[in-house]
Amino acid sequence: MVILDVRNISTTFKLRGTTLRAVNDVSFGLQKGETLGIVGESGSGKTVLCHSIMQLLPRPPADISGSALFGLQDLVSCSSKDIRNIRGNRISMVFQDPQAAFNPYLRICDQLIEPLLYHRRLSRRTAMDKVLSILEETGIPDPARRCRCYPHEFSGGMLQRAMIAMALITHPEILIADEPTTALDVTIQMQILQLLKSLQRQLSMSVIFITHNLGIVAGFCDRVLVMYAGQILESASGDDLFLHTAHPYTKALIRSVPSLHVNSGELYSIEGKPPDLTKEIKGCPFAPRCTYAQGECTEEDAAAGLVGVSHFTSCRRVLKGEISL
Amino acid sequence: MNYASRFFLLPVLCFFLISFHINCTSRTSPVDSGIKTGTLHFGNQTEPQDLDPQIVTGVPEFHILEALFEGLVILDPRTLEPLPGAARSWDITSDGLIYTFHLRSSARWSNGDPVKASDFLFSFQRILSPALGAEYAYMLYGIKNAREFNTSEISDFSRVGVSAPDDTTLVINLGKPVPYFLSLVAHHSWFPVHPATILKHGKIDTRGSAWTRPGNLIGNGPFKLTDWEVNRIISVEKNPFYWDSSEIKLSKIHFFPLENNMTEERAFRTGQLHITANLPPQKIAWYRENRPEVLRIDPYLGTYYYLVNVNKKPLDNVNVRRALSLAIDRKSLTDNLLKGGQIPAVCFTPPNAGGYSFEPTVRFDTTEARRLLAEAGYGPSNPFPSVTLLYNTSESHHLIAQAVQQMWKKYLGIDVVLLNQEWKVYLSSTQEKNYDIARMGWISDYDDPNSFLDMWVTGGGNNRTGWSNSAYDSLIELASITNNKEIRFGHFRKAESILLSELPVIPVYFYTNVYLLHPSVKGWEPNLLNIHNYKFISLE
Amino acid sequence: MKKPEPDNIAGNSLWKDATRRFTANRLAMAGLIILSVLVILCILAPLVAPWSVDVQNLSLGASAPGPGHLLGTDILGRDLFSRILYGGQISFAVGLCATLVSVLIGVSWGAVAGWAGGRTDAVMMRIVDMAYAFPFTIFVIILMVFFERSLLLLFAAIGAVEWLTMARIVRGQVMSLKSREFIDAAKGLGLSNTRIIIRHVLPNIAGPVIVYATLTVPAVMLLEAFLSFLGLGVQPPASSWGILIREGAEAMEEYPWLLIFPGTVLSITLFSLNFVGDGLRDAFDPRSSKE
Amino acid sequence: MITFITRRLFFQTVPSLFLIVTVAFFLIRLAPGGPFASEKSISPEVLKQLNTHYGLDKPILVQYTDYLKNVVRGDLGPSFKYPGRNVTELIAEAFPVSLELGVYALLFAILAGIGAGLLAASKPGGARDYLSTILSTSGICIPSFVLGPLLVLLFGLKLGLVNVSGWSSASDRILPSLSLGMVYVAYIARLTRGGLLETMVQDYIRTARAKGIPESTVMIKHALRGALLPVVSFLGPAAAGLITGSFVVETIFSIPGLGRFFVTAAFNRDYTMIMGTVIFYAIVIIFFNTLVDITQALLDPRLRSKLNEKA
Repeated sequence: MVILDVRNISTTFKLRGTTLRAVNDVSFGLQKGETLGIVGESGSGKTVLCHSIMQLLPRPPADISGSALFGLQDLVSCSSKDIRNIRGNRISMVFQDPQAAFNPYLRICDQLIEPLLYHRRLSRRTAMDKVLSILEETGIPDPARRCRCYPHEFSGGMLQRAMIAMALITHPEILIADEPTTALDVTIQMQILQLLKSLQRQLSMSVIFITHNLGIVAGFCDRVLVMYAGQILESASGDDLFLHTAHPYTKALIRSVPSLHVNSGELYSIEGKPPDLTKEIKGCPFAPRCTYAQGECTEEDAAAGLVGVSHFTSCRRVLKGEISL
Repeated sequence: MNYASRFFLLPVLCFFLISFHINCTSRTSPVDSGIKTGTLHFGNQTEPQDLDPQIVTGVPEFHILEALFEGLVILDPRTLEPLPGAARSWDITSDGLIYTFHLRSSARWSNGDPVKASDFLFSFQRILSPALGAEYAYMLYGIKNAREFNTSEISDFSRVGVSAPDDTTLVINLGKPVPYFLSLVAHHSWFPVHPATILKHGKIDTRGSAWTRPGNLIGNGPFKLTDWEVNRIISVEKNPFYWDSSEIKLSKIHFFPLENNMTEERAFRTGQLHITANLPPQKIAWYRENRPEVLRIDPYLGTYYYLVNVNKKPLDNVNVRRALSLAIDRKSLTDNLLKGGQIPAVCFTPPNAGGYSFEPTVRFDTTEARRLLAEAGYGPSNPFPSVTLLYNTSESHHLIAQAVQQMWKKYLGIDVVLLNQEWKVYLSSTQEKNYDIARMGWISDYDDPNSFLDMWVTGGGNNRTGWSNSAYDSLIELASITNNKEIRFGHFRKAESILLSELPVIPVYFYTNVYLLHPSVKGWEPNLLNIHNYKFISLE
Repeated sequence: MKKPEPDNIAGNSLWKDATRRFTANRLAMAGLIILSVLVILCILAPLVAPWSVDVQNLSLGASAPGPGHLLGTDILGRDLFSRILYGGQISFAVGLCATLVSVLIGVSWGAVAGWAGGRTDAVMMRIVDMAYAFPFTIFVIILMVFFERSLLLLFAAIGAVEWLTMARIVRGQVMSLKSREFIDAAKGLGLSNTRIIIRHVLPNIAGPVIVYATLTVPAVMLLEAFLSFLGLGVQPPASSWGILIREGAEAMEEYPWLLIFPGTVLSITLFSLNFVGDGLRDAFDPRSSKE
Repeated sequence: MITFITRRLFFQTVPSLFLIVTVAFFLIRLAPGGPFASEKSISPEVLKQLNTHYGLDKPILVQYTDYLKNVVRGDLGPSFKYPGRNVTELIAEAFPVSLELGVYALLFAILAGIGAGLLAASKPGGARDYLSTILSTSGICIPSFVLGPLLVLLFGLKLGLVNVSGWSSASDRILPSLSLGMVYVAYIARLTRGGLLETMVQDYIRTARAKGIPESTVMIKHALRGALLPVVSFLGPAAAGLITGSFVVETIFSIPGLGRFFVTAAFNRDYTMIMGTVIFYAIVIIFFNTLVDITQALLDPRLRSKLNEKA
């Protein structure tokens, strides 16, 4: 069952005469209980996409078209009051840098308690009990004492746990996790991921997991969108993406993951720069950097098609079967 | 968001509305209620230094002391002729050296004690005591040996020429005749103080004891002190023990220290004051036009003038000084700038000082001015060096200085630099003769030309010009020992003509006293000394 | 909001970038143009002014605006328009120079104190507290009396007073910056303190400093008027806007134009300064730009 | 926190007071014109008597040590200008008035300033932003010696709502507080706006929004606290400035406050009165600065833990 149906989202920023297309006609559906990964380099539009859906971008300068149906409501166009009732209640978010994402001037508990106070209208006392129990669940020792601390007194991993606790405290249907582990140590990363996974199962919620780290995607996501320059280039199940890669960009991304198994001396990196999003892009946005690119890739409109069961790619050459990756 | 800013802005608004509302509930102006209750609301410039008549020096202090004390004589509010005060009558010996005052047996202090002649002796001893440091002690120097006692040359007060043969007789022996003596005696430095009160709060010569506080202060005047809040108000009310209390029409006087004359004017306009001390010059035209009944312009015994440092080149040249004086268009200054009925100075002593008037001598004549300047050797080939015009910080001084600067530039081609100094700096600059030309003003404490002319004698404390003229000195000396009015004035006339031909001082204009007076105040007579005895004043 | 600005990766384009952003800001540009016009008019006063500054007409006195005198005349019958132009010379000079003095002293003092912390900070801020607590009237009187009275000294005196608040603000900013991550990062990289202050701290406090500086200019202009009021500022017949406004305030009921015109000119100047200040801040600090 | 305050009191306040007293004492004596200079010249004998009476004939170092001893004993000496009063008494009478005026003005400046700042920052670049910027900036453009009389003209003379001068009824507080506080409204509004804009782009604001809490709560609870730090550090000098800088307003409205004493004492060369007010103002200022530091620590937990570490 699709609980979030995103259709043709485009987000542009109009800034002093220039127009920047951060997200370009993106559509996807999120199944109940599913973990959807969105992968891409910095600036590929993953974060902007999620913020667009959640109305977290100031409009103007942002201009968002398309729709994101959540139940009967279109998140993109609903009133600010309606979206407020959804945010932190039915759809929660976890952000990248917990040190920055927590308000340094407020105690942890005062920040955690807010969703309950506003969405559940609980009394402070009962809300506080809930805060303590969810902190316990997310693995924070001695929550009664720790939750009276200020963010700067917490370590990064601890804070991210608290952040997850804050997001899940209202038992949302969807959790949007925006690079939740990027700012953390590798060992902590794994703990946080495991925590997320177990909580997801427990609460049977859907997760949109934004990351630039393909390694995480592999084990964690049911389905993956690969974004580049504001567009989805490939969409596949976690396994398909690695085993039946259907876009040169995905391929390049996979190759650039430093691997313990491959002993080739040099690390792979994609040559060139991402395209200038203030200019109109014709054809495949990756074409200028693509080793497989031909004239038609930039001359004609981008293609779109399936190469397997719910395995989408935008590479015309793969679709035509001219190349296999 | 709107909510957020409302959170902060609403209280501000509420505060406004509430406080305005509180105030909107019926108001009658103090002036109107004052008329009913006989309470005079008096704009009195500054907070008084003290209420000790033997220490204070200022005009605002005098306005209050006049209510609290009474001297041997008081001055007629219109003519300034001496009238009986604490003394019911007096005799003067024909040589003018011995004054015998007969005190009223009915005179009482505000606590009921009789006012005795010995109280006056005590008071004179007090003000002349060196340790008190009374700045106005010199007002009593006419008394034989008073100066000597004050400067510690003698220490036995009985040698000073005052005595009290009985409780109601006071004899004052002068060293030499002082024709304006009775005018001096009306000054607050001659006021009696209550010995028992002084001695209760200190010694006879203790400076600044608590005897002047409300509750402590005992006076012999028509009113007694009831309230003194610093920088807020001083209140006095009718003194039932005053010998003439049945004649007193006012029941209370409130003195307000309103330093800013704009504030004072606004207070008058909204009915908070019956009388102001001043009126800002720019307001005069409006009042003249719209409310002439409240505008008062009284002549005042004072001269505004420029001091010239005669030791400095090129001002040591008398022709230069004459040229500078001739090039000032005084009428234009008084008519266009001051607008307060001030009289262009035609001589140094203001007209009718103690009956003395000098013939018009000072003129405005640019041709003559240029001629004299050329005669002094200045012209296109030898340009006049730059001189500085010093004045102390005040709106009117700086306007006048700028206008005079322009006149000298226009008529004489002289460049004058203006120098504006803070009051005390300015005083020390003039005292140390560290100036070229400086603005000055002199307001007399008593009604006699002597006040204006004796300060220019060689080495006089107020003669900060460096000017010295032996003929002038001897004329002033001669006048001081002459009792005959006409002969005396003759000496003064000669002296003043020397002064005006030498011009160590360039007179500019004669002061007037410009203020606002509510029509309900009766008996407020214009006079040269700005003395208004509250005895004669009523509210109707 | 984080906005992708792909071209801004190179750090050395800060100035070029700032210029671009500033010129794109219409209000700031309008402010800058108005300011420039005013400054040029004032500098060219001897050429532009219809009347010489010291021409008086006592019998005319204060006259309302009319054909002969565009903005009317003052109590001495001097042309107000000309006086405003000449007064502007001094107001601008005092405002800009004194502000510069205060910014220079204040920023370096505050940055060093906030950065060094501990004992140094305590000592330096105690000096600021003491200077605050000091009766500045007397300080200025002494300065003005003991030394040759000059405009230069006026700048120094005012600047020396105005830097205190600047120092406190900068110190506060630096202290909170110090606890941010990127400073730790810079320290970790082994950069010297001076280098961190110049490269990382100062650019980050530019915003508050510029804002406060644009507030200091008017404060300085009015302080100059207050000083003149005490007889310690500009000597008549020279004048400044502050003096003109003060003179106008005394006669606001009788001769309102004496207050309105200088007041308007000063207000326009201050508003322009504000817009320019905002523009500058936004130009240097894209994060806080108007969105 | 308590250790912090006591440390501050003993190790910083006392030495800085001592320094202020010393510098002020000698600077004042350097200014030309003595306390007894007057237009009508005083005879040298009287001057000598006066100098002896106030101990001004002693060598300056002796005067200095005498003065210090008296101050430590809490005796600020007699006023030269007002011979019947001593300085402590005058300050005790006038300061509460200045304090009251200053507190009202500060309250007004804080409420109106933060309100205007919030309004401006809520929609930067919008009409409200410009309106509140213009209103608050006009506060800086209009000095108190213009604003005071203007307000009096409007509310006192034209509308007759309040008295034009004095300090007796409650409504007498309104116009002076407005005239005095107006300048600071602009400063606080601009600092608030700047601080808010700076804060509103922080990640934690986005977090707060993502929690779905109302925008006003985001502003007041989450953004304002960080945004107010620069405002708070400005409040120390502002409070001190309001309480010590009320001379003009006190004169215009004829308010019996300390500001008038302070300035007139300087012009009168009333040495003891100047020294008294200097010491007193120094204490007031140090007090407010300490208060600001404490408030800052209360607002910013990171700063607080630093202070605790030090103590």
